[in-house]
Amino acid sequence: MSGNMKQYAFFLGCIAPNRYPGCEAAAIKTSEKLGIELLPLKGASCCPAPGAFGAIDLKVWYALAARNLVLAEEMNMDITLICNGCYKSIWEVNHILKHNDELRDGVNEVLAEVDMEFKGSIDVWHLIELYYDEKICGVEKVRASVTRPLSGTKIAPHYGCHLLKPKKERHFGDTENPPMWFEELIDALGAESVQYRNKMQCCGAGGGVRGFDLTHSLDITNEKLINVQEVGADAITEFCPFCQLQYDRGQVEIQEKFGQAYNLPVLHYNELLGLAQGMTPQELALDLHAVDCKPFLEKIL
Amino acid sequence: MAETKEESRIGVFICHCGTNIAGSLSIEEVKNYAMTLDGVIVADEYQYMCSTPGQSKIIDAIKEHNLNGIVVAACSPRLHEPTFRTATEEGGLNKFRFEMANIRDQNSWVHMHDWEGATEKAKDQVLIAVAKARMLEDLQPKSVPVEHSALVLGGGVGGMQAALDLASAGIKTYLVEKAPPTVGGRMSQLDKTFPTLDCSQCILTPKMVDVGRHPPNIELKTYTEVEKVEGYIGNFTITLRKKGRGVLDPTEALERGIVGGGCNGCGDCAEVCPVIKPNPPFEMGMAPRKAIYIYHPQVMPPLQYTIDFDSCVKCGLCVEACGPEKRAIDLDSVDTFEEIRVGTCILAIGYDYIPIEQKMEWGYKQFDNVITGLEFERLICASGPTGGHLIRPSDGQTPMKVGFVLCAGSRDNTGGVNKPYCSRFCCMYSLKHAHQIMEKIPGAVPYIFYMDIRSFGKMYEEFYYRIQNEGAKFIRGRVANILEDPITKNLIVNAEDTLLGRPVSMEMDMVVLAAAVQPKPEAEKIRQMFGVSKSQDGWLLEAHPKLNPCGTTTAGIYLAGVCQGPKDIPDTVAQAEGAASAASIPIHTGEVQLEPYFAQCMDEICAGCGMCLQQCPYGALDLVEKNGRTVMEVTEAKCKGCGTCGGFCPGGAIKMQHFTSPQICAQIDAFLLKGEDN
Amino acid sequence: MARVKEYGNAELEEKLRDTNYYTTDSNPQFLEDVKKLSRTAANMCYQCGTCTGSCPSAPPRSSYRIRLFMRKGVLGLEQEALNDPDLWLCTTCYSCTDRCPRDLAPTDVIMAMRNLAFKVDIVPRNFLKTVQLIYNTGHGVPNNDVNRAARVKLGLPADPPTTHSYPEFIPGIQKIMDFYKMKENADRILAEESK
Amino acid sequence: MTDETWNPKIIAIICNWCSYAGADLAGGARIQYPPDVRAIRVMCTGRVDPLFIMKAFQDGADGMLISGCHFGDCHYLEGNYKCAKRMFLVKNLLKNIGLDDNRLRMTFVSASEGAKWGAVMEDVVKTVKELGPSPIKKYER
Repeated sequence: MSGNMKQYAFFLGCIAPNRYPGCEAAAIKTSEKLGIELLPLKGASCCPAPGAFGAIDLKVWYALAARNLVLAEEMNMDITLICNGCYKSIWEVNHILKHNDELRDGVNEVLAEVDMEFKGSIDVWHLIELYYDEKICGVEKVRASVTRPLSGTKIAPHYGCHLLKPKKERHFGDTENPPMWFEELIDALGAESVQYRNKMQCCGAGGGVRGFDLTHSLDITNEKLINVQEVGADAITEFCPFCQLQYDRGQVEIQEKFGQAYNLPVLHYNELLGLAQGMTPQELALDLHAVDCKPFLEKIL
Repeated sequence: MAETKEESRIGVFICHCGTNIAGSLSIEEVKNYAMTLDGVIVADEYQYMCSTPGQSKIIDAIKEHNLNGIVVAACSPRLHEPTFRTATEEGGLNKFRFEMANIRDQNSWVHMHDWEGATEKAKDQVLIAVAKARMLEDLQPKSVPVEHSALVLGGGVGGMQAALDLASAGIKTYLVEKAPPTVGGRMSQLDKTFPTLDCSQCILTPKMVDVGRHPPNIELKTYTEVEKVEGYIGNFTITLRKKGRGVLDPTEALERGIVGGGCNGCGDCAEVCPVIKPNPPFEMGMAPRKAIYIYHPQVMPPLQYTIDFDSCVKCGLCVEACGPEKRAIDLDSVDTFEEIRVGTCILAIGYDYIPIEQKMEWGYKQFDNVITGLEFERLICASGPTGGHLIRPSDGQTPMKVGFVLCAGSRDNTGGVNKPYCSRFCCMYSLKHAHQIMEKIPGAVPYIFYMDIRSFGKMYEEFYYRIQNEGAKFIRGRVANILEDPITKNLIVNAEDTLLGRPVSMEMDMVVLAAAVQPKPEAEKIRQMFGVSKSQDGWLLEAHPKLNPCGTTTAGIYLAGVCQGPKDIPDTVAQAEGAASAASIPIHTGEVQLEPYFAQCMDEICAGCGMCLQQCPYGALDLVEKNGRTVMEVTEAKCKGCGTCGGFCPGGAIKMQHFTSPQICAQIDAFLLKGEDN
Repeated sequence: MARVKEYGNAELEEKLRDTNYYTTDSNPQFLEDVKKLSRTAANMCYQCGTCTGSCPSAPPRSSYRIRLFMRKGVLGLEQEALNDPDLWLCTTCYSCTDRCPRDLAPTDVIMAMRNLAFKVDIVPRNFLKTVQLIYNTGHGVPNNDVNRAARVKLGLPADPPTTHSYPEFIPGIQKIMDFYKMKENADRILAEESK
Repeated sequence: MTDETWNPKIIAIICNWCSYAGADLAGGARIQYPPDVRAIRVMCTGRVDPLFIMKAFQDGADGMLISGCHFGDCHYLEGNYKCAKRMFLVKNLLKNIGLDDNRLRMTFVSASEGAKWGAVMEDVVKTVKELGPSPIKKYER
């Protein structure tokens, strides 16, 4: 344990550890270089998925998310996570239960069955939020950690939805005046962030739509891809493995269903940061990506 | 213990108010209860106590039973206290021998489903009122003379109309305008007015000229703010701050001994002035303005230049250009102060637009071709920055497809905006804009995105027919967002056509936002100076929304125009005339009666400590020598009857007439002890 | 007008079906339930359409109109709302919620209606599959062998330190879900469907 | 636990210009609230003598409400400030003599806040009901 490290319970979720392990590996390694130590949150489960699972029974959604929160409360440690979907479940349930006695009592009634109690003693952060926060890390520290600048690449940022919206229940401000803080973090890696039409639009995966009606879901994704391709981006980056899955595997599915090909590599910000800090594609398991990252890697390696 | 000097003979009268009261509580029970109370001689009830037969009951009972106190249990004293006081007086009693129990507004209406609870409460309310009535004393209202002059604050169309009416009624009127060095207000910025399509300036200028011509009855004070307000109805003393304008008019020049000097409006000064800034207030920043300027060509007082000292660099070129004869420019001019005395005041301080850029989804200030309705007025106005040619700010091209976003910020509960009200004139001016586009640009099509078209005024709905017939397209749906094509600078307007049930995504050359209106920021300070309340949304509060829409709860202060709530020009002018009429009544009557709720010092108890002096916000209290002792003395003319001194006096030496400590204690005891002795 | 025509011909009955709105079609409790679950004043919708105009799921690709769901909520048209497959097309992006001038949360209204639909066994298969997966593994997207191999190569444990590595936590999750009979209902609905 | 059948005795002293008008507005808007509060009208909360409050509690009041204009809105410029200052004093006094100072409340309700008046009524009655009958009553018997 190093003295200056800020420690957080690292909530993994599902898609990062079970589909894109590079995100998990990169998050741990890159954060360490930024003074943030991610400790395993043992026994955590699915957040559970806000759209697909909350759609069926919000009460179970509150309770299962609360269970994950209690695990961190028992560690007496704030949670950090790398997925927008997880952020909605974990951050929002924490926020709601802290402020709504009726729901909190309901949840604690269930948790009592498994000898747990939600106390509301910790906070929840998205890792990208910590990176941008001057008090924790800040853009300059990110910039300083770069050993292999991603110069000459044009990268399209995707903010996703649940970290920023609904704005009245978040603390990131107006999403209509498109935020630019993610761009700052991308530019800090030596890459050039690019603007494209309808940047703040959804990737199309959420709310269980990907499972319910894949074609519909992909059509939304395709609209985003058209807008991204229009401005000549070399890659898309995001901070949500579910968006990543939708863009990455989605491109294969779009090619199958609509016959349109983009070959746009999709990288989680932590994967990009890993590359910029000198990690190899092998250390990031980029070969698990459905879209070949090579053209992009050739530009920087 | 306070002794009642005379035997109490109280009459209690309970009003059914139709079913308003009788439908929610038992009148019978309350009446029977009243009869059991000490001092109550008679208790009666009636369908409508405020009606003539109802009042007759009171008058007759006073005579028949030789009553010396009246209690009416009915609506709010704020509504009918004057009515029943008059009845009490007609019965031969002093009118302050009356007390009211509010069993409607504060009982039957708010406990509609609790018969027993409401009945119990009504009984207690009568009990409390009777307790006070037993302690009431004869009081004489105080008459004070009224200054034969009035103040109108705000030089827009409402303020001008009010001032003209007052002046025509023979009242000396001070018309004070704060910001621009002219009267005219918002209306002077408009091009045409709906639904008649009159040219705004054309119908406004005669009024401006009249305001200028009306001396000696109208004293026009532009570029002037209210600094301080003292006094009360009939006798307000207002301190005005005249801001240093930097330019002397001929009269001012003469006062300084410059014969034949002063500004003649030649404009030589502006020609040489090196400072060029956007003209924000009048041209919405779309045209340049020098540091020495005329607000607009029709200004009143006429052709009067003003220096904007915020941008003036004091280079002195204008002084040189003005020359040694006129010597009109004084770069060192400072604010001057003046006190005026008036009998009544009318506030007509107008409104502002919300900063619509807060609604970022519509892209105002992000996208060149998104403008506001007021900017549209300037762009389509022949005297505006483009000479009346409507052009796109991005490239000067003529727009052929123009979108209008209605309810841009109005009827919006979201945080940050929070303007839940309808701004009331945007529908109509947007229709007018649509007409102007079709009239001036052949082939151009306006698209009006609306939720409801509120064309409620005379000939308004007909105007809506006309615009629809002329070819404007109406899309029933609120605009979700606007995106800009970065190359053409065209705008993509996204909404749902809710009648079609289909989303629309339309490319427009220009979009006009009908931004919501809101109270001026300075309204808060002004209303506090004049003692006027505000409604929940910040507009100044009228005394009664229906029965006293021009008055306020502070006697002698009246409201006109949008400062009281959004309204269009006809309504503003109508309210201004109403306010002028109301404000002239006390002046023509020549005197007003003040309620005699004055503080009185009971010299024998007063210790002369003087601590009450700091409590009084009006400086009405002084320490004086009386019979070899230092005691406090009240100047009745200054006392407004709040009772703050009486609430504080450690010795209980201050008697607040009509709200005496024994009276209030009797009310408390009556309820808590229910007649049992403590 | 008689709502049932009794022409004795199913095709005609359907073709000439009375599609008027009758107040008896309304279930006022539906609006109350929606309000409670969504924690938003759904009754305050004034049908401006800002939500649909903001919706990435509506415009070019479907008949989904979030405004209509708000309307059906207001009118208590429970059956119409819950049986409409469009109910499941919301991606929960919250754009409508951000722009609603009445400060409502249409997204949460959709979520509430989905909850109510599940109570009457209306739910797409994929949602139930997620339930089963979480019940059995703690994860909606569980690990697989290809991924395990990749993890090991990265120097990570083959299974993440979640319920995958600590299966002793799974009974707790199951208890929570059983408390609300969620798995039971999911199994039953899937079984009935496959019959 | 609150006794559902017990009706607390609560006295409100309210100013004519703001709170009384606000209470009238609540009536006009038919905002329903519990009927336990009895109002006494004064022109300004500045009129409220601490002795009135002590008198009421001595007589067995279970709660008291003083309600006036918002700061800056006083019809008499600053009567509400003066009253609010006195309330600190009285609350201290109540605490020192063993009465829960939550039995005394000062609120600010403007003439346009009918809904707020209803909420204040609900809340005052709820608070006093939770506190139960005034202990002073016990000594009387």
